[in-house]
Amino acid sequence: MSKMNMVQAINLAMLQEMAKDDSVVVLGEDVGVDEGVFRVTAGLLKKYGEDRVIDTPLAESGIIGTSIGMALAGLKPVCEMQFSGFSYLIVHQLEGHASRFRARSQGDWTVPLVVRMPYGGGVRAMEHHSESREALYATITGVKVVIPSTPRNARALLVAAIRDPDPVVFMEPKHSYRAFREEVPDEEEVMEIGKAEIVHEGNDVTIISWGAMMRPTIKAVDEYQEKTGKTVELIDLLTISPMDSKTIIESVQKTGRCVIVQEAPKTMGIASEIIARINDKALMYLEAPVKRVTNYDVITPYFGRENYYFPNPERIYQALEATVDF
Amino acid sequence: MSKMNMVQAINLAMLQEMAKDDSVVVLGEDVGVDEGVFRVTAGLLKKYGEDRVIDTPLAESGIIGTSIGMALAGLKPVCEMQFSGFSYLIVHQLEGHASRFRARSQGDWTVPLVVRMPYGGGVRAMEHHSESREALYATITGVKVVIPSTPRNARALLVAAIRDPDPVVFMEPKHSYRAFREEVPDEEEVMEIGKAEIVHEGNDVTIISWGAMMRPTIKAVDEYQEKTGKTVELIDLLTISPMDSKTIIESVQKTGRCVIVQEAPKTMGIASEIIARINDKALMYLEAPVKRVTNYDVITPYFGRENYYFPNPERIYQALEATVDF
Amino acid sequence: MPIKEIEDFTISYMQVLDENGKVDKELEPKISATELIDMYRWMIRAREVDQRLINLQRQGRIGTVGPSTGQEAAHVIPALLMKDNDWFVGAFREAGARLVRGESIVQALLFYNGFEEGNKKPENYRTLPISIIVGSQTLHAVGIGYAMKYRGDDAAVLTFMGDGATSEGDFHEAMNFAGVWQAPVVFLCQNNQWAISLPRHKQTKSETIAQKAIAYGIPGIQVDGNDPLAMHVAAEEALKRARNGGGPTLIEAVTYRLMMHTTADDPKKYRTEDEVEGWKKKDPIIRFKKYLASKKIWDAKKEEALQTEIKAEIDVAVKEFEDIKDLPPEICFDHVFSTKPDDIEEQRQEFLDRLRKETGNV
Amino acid sequence: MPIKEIEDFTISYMQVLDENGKVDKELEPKISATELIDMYRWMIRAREVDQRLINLQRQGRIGTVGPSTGQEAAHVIPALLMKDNDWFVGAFREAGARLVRGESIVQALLFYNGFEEGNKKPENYRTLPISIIVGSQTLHAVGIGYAMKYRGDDAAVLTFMGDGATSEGDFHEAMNFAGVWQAPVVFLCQNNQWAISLPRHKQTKSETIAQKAIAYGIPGIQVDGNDPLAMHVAAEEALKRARNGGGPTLIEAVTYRLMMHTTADDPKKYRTEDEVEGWKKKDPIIRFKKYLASKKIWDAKKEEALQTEIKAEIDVAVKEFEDIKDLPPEICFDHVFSTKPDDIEEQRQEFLDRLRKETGNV
Ligand SMILES: Cc1ncc(C[n+]2csc(CCOP(=O)(O)OP(=O)(O)O)c2C)c(N)n1
Ligand SMILES: Cc1ncc(C[n+]2csc(CCOP(=O)(O)OP(=O)(O)O)c2C)c(N)n1
Ligand SMILES: [Mg+2]
Ligand SMILES: [Mg+2]
Repeated sequence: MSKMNMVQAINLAMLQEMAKDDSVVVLGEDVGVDEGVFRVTAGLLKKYGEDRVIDTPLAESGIIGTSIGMALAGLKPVCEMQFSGFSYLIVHQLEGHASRFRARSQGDWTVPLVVRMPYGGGVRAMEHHSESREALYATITGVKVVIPSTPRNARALLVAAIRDPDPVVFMEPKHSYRAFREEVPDEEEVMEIGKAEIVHEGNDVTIISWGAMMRPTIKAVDEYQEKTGKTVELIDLLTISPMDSKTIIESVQKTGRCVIVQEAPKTMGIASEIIARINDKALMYLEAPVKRVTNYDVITPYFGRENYYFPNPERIYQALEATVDF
Repeated sequence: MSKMNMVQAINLAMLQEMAKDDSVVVLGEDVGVDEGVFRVTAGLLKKYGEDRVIDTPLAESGIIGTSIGMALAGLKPVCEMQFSGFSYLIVHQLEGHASRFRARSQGDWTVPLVVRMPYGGGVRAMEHHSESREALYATITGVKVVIPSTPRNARALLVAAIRDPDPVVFMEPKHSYRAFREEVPDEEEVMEIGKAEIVHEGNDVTIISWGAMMRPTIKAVDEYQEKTGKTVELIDLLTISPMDSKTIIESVQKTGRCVIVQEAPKTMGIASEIIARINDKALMYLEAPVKRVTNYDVITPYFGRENYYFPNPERIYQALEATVDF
Repeated sequence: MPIKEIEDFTISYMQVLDENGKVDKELEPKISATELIDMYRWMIRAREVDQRLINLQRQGRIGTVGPSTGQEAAHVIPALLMKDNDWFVGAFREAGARLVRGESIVQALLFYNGFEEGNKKPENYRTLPISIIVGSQTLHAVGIGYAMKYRGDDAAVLTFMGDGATSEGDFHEAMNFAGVWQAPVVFLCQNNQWAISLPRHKQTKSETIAQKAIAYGIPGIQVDGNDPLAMHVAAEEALKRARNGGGPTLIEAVTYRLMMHTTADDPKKYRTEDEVEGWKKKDPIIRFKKYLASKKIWDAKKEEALQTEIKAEIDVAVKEFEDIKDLPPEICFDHVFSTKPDDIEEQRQEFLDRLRKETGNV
Repeated sequence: MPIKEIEDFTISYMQVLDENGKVDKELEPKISATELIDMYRWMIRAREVDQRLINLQRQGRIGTVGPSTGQEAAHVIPALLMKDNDWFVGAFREAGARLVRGESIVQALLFYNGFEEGNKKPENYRTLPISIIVGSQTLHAVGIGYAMKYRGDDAAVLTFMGDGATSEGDFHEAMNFAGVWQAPVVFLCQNNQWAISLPRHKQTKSETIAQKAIAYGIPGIQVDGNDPLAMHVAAEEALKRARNGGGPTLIEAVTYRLMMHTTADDPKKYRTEDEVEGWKKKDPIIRFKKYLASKKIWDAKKEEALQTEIKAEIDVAVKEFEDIKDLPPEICFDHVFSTKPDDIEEQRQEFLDRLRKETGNV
């Protein structure tokens, strides 16, 4: 057991899975010698060699397309998009192939690959290095979309993703890469994909978030509970698609109130889908409209302005207050 | 004024806009000599020549990328994706450039292009020829997404799209291409993008749909009104993004009940976003959960089975009944 | 510009059997009579299945079909040269080759009638389903090739694409990755002169497709794709090179799409009858039949017997296909993921309940 | 395989001024002294701005920067040969060329500090903003080229990309469209040997980038990209060809990224100091200074004056940049669409209300 940040924890997952299973290979731009632009693949090349840790030419569709081929041939490729901002080049291969091979062949062909990609703001880099578009991937049936929020769950979910027989888009909140450390067990730990986590229980309001937004959310929740004496049920979504409706619905049925915190723009986000599901099965329990705290419906601002746009603890706090006091 | 089908009406829009404005050019695969695989571009090449009606090489990213260049240089390209199923190859250019040039340059550069694409089921063709993924495009801030439902509104909206200073994804319900005819005025007609249409007013329930699903919806509504004596407010969304919240909200505030009919799978569809907006501003008016009638969360079935999966008048009727009698 | 030439490339063209069935003795490959007849049989089989599919489509008994009549030498012959463990990564215009690689006629009928059952993996063959997104499958081939190398499996990968496909970015990325990885992949481009209505010269300014290989530092060759012997020589060499660690090859098979693009297409809109007639004279089957006759291993009687046999085989398959009853509507829910999430199971139940109600079959 | 050669291609390499500043008299272009000095000034300007940007980044005064030190000949010289109405469609490693094409140092500073204001269109120039998505901009260049042809505008389009960019599908599609359309586009590939940590030989198996032009039937040439005179000759010829209806050209400028990929990168992880030192000897600025000196049009005094002048100019720009106060946070709401939908206006109001509250500035 040692304290590590998310970069190290993700790295640990790959190191260990590669040790266990020689069908796991890692590929992408600068994942080898350079060990990834965020050093997430540190040590892999040295340990497993060029055949298993592949510095590819600069071509995202090439990376995912060959990964699909590898997966069809029995390998378990873990490929990297350097930033999610460049991952839209792979949409046709995900939509057209990775997600469909199973259905297309009624289970005879499967595509067990993982696409890792850092997403979201907070690194003061250029355009395309800071947006949050998990929703786009969630529109594609047949791929799973996972977003961890802490070193420990990142490690345990990535292990699950690598072992998953289906394609998994694994989105890493780069803002949380080095933001904090957490105890991560040395021995294997696996979390189930498709399950949200109730981080702590509460009765007055449910709050749901995922990825980098968990941190400001926790901050706001702590403050809110402390100041008001109310209890908040905090849910970390973890898997964006397929979504864990059950955990959400049961919580909202209990609290009757819900706030959702999302880094992405307001329109067509995961929050909208959550609200639709609450509408389906818990509408009559609602004592207030579900409140969304999100980015705005603007083109992702360059980093000079981005902090004005992200949800922050103040906005989240106010949303809790408005929802409980509705 | 003459009766025409949607193919002819869309064709009329292009013919007339090209006559008016020599900056309008048409490009895509087989749009010239072949006049489009659905004959939507019939007569254009003969009338306007090879310079303005361009049969491109087989490369979707090439089509959209060069269209962006043309638009930056002052032309108004109307480009075609042969089927929406192949349009996922252009997502990076839409997300990364078409949608962003305006914001990126604070208005100095703009990209007035239209991407036309037939979408949806009903033509008994192979894989990738029948899915409905308007939601994916709606996740991209900065592009408008328009879906007509009849010959007349298709014509008037395409004219608006061509004149629009912003990029427009124009999705044509191929199931409705030749399904019926409608009077379309010879003289220019323009509809405003960003406005939903109240097809007819009603008091007992609001029903919202778009594209090819308008036809089964109308059928179900007629039957329902006739059988029950209730009145249904029928809204044709027409623009998927940016969405006309106002029309929806006012209607639901009046009726207190709402059904949404969507050809796409249930999860992460436009219906979810509509529900989220109703939640924001009309929750307290709701007397029943909003009901979604959608495809299922499966990989778009091959055409042999597709009819089982689309919303049909029976399902829509039942949803109206369940919502009103809730 | 008076400067130093640093590199020199040539592109070659190969034809062994000319349009009149005359063979170039120097180039003629040594193939046993049995094998020659086998080549012919598979080409005829491909042609006959193709024609039947079109007829069935015209009668409304199946959906849209994309025929490959006229291109049999280009796709059937390379498929015949594959070893059992080689991979077939096709596009959509190699129905005949698919039969060679283990797909049944019934499967083809199911596929063209809109049933995923048509895509099930043939037993004992590494044959991927038809790929519709032009060019996209070439990347899968390269990934598979990488995996073979990694596993020390000596299988080669044969992937097909059209002339149109060479314009897609995915084709480029595939060729480039294959070059860098020296992946055991044969890229077989069926240059049939048209991509729907776009003629080859509007597809790309390059004189040949074969020269595109130069961009990736890999060998490329142009072959008369209507010449079964030339296809045999070129494909065999390329497959061997792949299996022996020599890396990828691009073969441009110059051929012609004698029929419509698909049964939904009307080629009269964009090309002349004259052009088609000209190419009919180069038909690979006619040409090869002449060759076999000249070798005295084929005659009219054998031809008739073969035709009868194949037609009967197709009749049986069509009947079998039309007798199929168990294509359950709900199967789509079963293959979204390896295990069914609760929500999808719920939707499946709802779906079944509804169907029971709608069919009165409660 | 004994067969017919049908095509022959050669790729040439051009160098006019060698690494020691010695000129090949036969190839030497006729350039006036004023113009030569201008070339030098712009290269120095590029270098100095680059160095200052890195310093500012190191001091935390701006964000991540991608320097182009060492590549000045490859991008500044072609930019200088553009006519006023020509289009500049860059990637992200041509800061010096951008200055030539109307962008101000203040704009660069704004850009690298995360403000869209840095991308505003320079007056009187057709210069597109920096494009980060590798390879994607080359397609825009081709579309613009098409529009120029269509409009009878004799402008050429100069587009830049790196060696890494040639692997992207978009580059392929752009080259192919440009060939088919004979678009007036010059593709200028700064082959600086690295794409972040990936060395050129792992990027593609082809011996040169120039030979990739063969795949598209367009002219390609490899040039010593650290040789300002060779770049001058090659770019001028290609731009002229474009303007005169001769279609596109691919120029591979062989150069070297002397610095880190960006200030967020540590090149020590993947390359040796020796390699860098070797390339420092080929520095285009040193080489060109020798040439000017040999022509007796440049000396230490002039050099000092120039350095002083440029440093002062940069100082002024930095001060101007740091004095900028009016960068309103809410501006993002104004440029989503040409007109503001109700919902976005509502969000804007909410945003402003919130900021007023948060800053206590009610
Ligand atoms: C990415 C993509 N774009 C468009 C299509 C529609 N389409 C199907 S086949 C075809 C032409 C293909 O031409 P070619 O590659 O030469 O193959 P051929 O049909 O001639 O065998 C087109 C445009 C598609 N299937 N995929
Ligand atoms: C599509 C895309 N993928 C990845 C990146 C991240 N990235 C930025 S620059 C770069 C390397 C570019 O190499 P090259 O084209 O040779 O240009 P250079 O940086 O050497 O000038 C990479 C991988 C990107 N910006 N765009
Ligand atoms: Mg073809
Ligand atoms: Mg480079």
